[in-house]
Amino acid sequence: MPQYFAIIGTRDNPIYEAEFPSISGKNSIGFPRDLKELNPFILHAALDIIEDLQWQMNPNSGGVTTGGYFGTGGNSNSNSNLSVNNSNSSGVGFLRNRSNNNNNMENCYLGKVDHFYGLSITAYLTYGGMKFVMIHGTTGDLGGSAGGNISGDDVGGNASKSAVQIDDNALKLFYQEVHELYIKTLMNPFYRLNDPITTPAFDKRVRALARKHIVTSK
Amino acid sequence: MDPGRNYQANHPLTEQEKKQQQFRLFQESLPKVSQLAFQMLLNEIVPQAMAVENELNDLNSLEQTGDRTSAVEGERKGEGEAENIPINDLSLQEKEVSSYNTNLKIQPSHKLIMELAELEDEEKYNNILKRLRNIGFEMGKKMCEMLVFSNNPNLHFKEMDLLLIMKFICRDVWKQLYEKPIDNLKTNHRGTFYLIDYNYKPIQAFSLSEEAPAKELKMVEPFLEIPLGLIKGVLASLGYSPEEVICISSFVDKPADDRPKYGFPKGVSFHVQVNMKPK
Amino acid sequence: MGIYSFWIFDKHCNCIFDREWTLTSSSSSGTINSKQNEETAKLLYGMVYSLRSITQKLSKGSIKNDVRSISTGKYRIHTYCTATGVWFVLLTDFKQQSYTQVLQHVYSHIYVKFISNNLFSPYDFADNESEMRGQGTRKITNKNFIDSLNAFLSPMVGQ
Amino acid sequence: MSRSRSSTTTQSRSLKVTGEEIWKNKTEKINTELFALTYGALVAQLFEDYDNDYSLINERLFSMGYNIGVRLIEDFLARTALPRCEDMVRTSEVISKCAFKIFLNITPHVTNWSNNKDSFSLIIEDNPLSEFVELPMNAKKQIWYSNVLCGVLKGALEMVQLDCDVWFVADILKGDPQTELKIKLNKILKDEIPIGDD
Repeated sequence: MPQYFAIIGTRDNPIYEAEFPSISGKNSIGFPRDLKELNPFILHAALDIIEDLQWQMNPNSGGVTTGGYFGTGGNSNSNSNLSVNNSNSSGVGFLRNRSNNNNNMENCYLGKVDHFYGLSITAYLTYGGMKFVMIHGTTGDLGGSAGGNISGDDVGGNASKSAVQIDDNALKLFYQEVHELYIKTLMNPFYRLNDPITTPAFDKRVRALARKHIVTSK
Repeated sequence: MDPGRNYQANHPLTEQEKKQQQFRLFQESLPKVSQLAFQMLLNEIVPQAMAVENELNDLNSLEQTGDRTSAVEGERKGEGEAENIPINDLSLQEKEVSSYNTNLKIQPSHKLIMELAELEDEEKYNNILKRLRNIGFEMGKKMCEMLVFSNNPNLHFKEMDLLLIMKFICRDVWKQLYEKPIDNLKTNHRGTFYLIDYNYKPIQAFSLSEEAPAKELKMVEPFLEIPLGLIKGVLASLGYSPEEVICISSFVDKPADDRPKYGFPKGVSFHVQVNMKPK
Repeated sequence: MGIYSFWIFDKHCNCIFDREWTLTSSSSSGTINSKQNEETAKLLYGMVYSLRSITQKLSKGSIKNDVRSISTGKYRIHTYCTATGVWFVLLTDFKQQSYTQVLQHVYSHIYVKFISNNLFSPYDFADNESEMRGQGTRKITNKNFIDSLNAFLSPMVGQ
Repeated sequence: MSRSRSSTTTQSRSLKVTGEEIWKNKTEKINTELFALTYGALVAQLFEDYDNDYSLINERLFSMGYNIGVRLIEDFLARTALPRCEDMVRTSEVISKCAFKIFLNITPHVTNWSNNKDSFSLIIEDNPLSEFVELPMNAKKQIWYSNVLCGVLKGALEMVQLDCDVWFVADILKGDPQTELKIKLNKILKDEIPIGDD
């Protein structure tokens, strides 16, 4: 199933976007054309939800002026789609597998935050206030909108068809390792916060991580 | 995999201790360089900031008179600028002598520091301090991202408020850079903090030849801009924008007993003010 | 009376520091960078300089063969010469054979810390040509240097 | 340290041992990442100050290194108690096996000797200064990011009477296959003789 992945800056500006087509047989299937244009809008809808999640999870930090971005909140509260406290991920990052003793990592992963016509949207929030968001599409059985036209009545309620299933653990690994790659980019003295990330090396590595953790060939 | 299973027989480590130990082992495994090399680099930024200001002024003044290159050439006493020799043509490398090796006019650090301390031109002085503070700011921002990312067990993001961030600076940030934590943190719990370091490491060997305590304090002032910028950088990376944070430094007397006989005569207090207007 | 006096010479043949102890009883007695010692400094430098160049010539130029100490009837001169041309010289009685350890400590823990790593202090005490080849008069007057040197050497005065 | 005449291999082995021993037991250490971040913040600031005039930035980094080198050499000699090097081969050994090890915990590889043995190259593998660094495109042609190292070597060598030229010829950050720095001896500086003795 194809994914659309984006890193959103602290001022809600996308600094990196990529689409991971799913591979079935020889050809790779991406998002149907009209859905592609929808992605940015779906993304923004999800951002508002993430923002609410952010303050809801950490009300006291919000009180202090802009407060820290620390809406990451613990994984203890009741919000169901928050991730469960997971075991150490085995990702060997550039910072010498920092991510394997990650007691803070999992509370950045927000899991599935929204769904839209069978598309699931998951998100990951860094303490620096960056948002990693992914729209998980399905190929064939894409609810009512598979045929490319979104019929009017579907727009209101979300499609009754079951949304795409999300493998939390695999996704968390992907998000954490992309987070590590992002930190490495941030450490570059010539990179300024919220600059678009255009280095081919970054793109290549993110796609490799996507292949490793998420894209399941059908 | 539940990490708690393999407790040692005699005294089982609590979860927190286990994480501390794991974090410590991880920190020890990281590649290291010499602290002195770091300190010499950090300190040399200050005299060079003075040299940069001088050079930029020379260039600007000549810019008005239109022949900027001659200023630079003059300084290099007219030896040929190394044109861009194709790197892959190895044979040429042998003859390539770098343009700045032989006769660059290099001012020694102590003279630049004296010049900076005696600078009357307020605007130039503030330019230099701003440059130093900005370097500290960038260091603080990036360092914070990295330290936080290396998930130090005693960092809890759930209740990360200002006081906890200040403790993070006093303990983790200071220890990473200066091998010792801040000696004393005071606060009025309304956004005002005093971070007191009685022996700010980079300046402990500084002393003038003649008995001139006031002069020494003036000369050391620019060296405090980098840590001030660093504090603002850490706060900025954790959500407190620079406009809301005021950082100034002042000197404090050292407690009588702990005075290492030959350190810098005064301790340093970093005063941090975060204005707390509710959003 | 273990130690009589301590001298530092730089690569410009200048004496940049001298400390003389007069009374065995009080180790803080004596002079620092005193005018009367300027002549003695030149003589001392000349002696060490010529003996060093002779030993180097005798050992066919290999610099490994360096002068360690020179004994006269009344005292012994201990020298520690660094690759950067700084000489640490100690005049002592005959009780102790070698002061190399002591001079090396002065170099690494006092000179390096309060002169080389001290950005307020010059690392080269000759400001221009006219202060080279033994004509310079600048001295180390850095309080931290002098205090820590006294704390380290003075106890050895009375031994 | 007895200085019996021994073949150069044992001598250079003992340099290696000295370097490692001093690094392990007599050196206060700091994380390389912080060292790289500090240097990075400085260089980024210079890019701004000099409005990307890369030749001036190279010079500024060189001058900074020189001022560090002339002082750092004293600490190096105090801790290693090494005498002056009698030739450039010995110098290259001391620099790569001792100096770089004690200060940056790396051991660059010595190669590309000139036939009269007065110049050689240092191949630096894991350069601690350039961790995380991606040079902006327009800087890649002219900037020598780690030029401070050339200054440090120039300053330190000058203090031990070796007037050398030190410059970069290749840098991985520019896309070159390796980071290579060249050291060439111009002349051995004579020790000063007291006035009246010549």
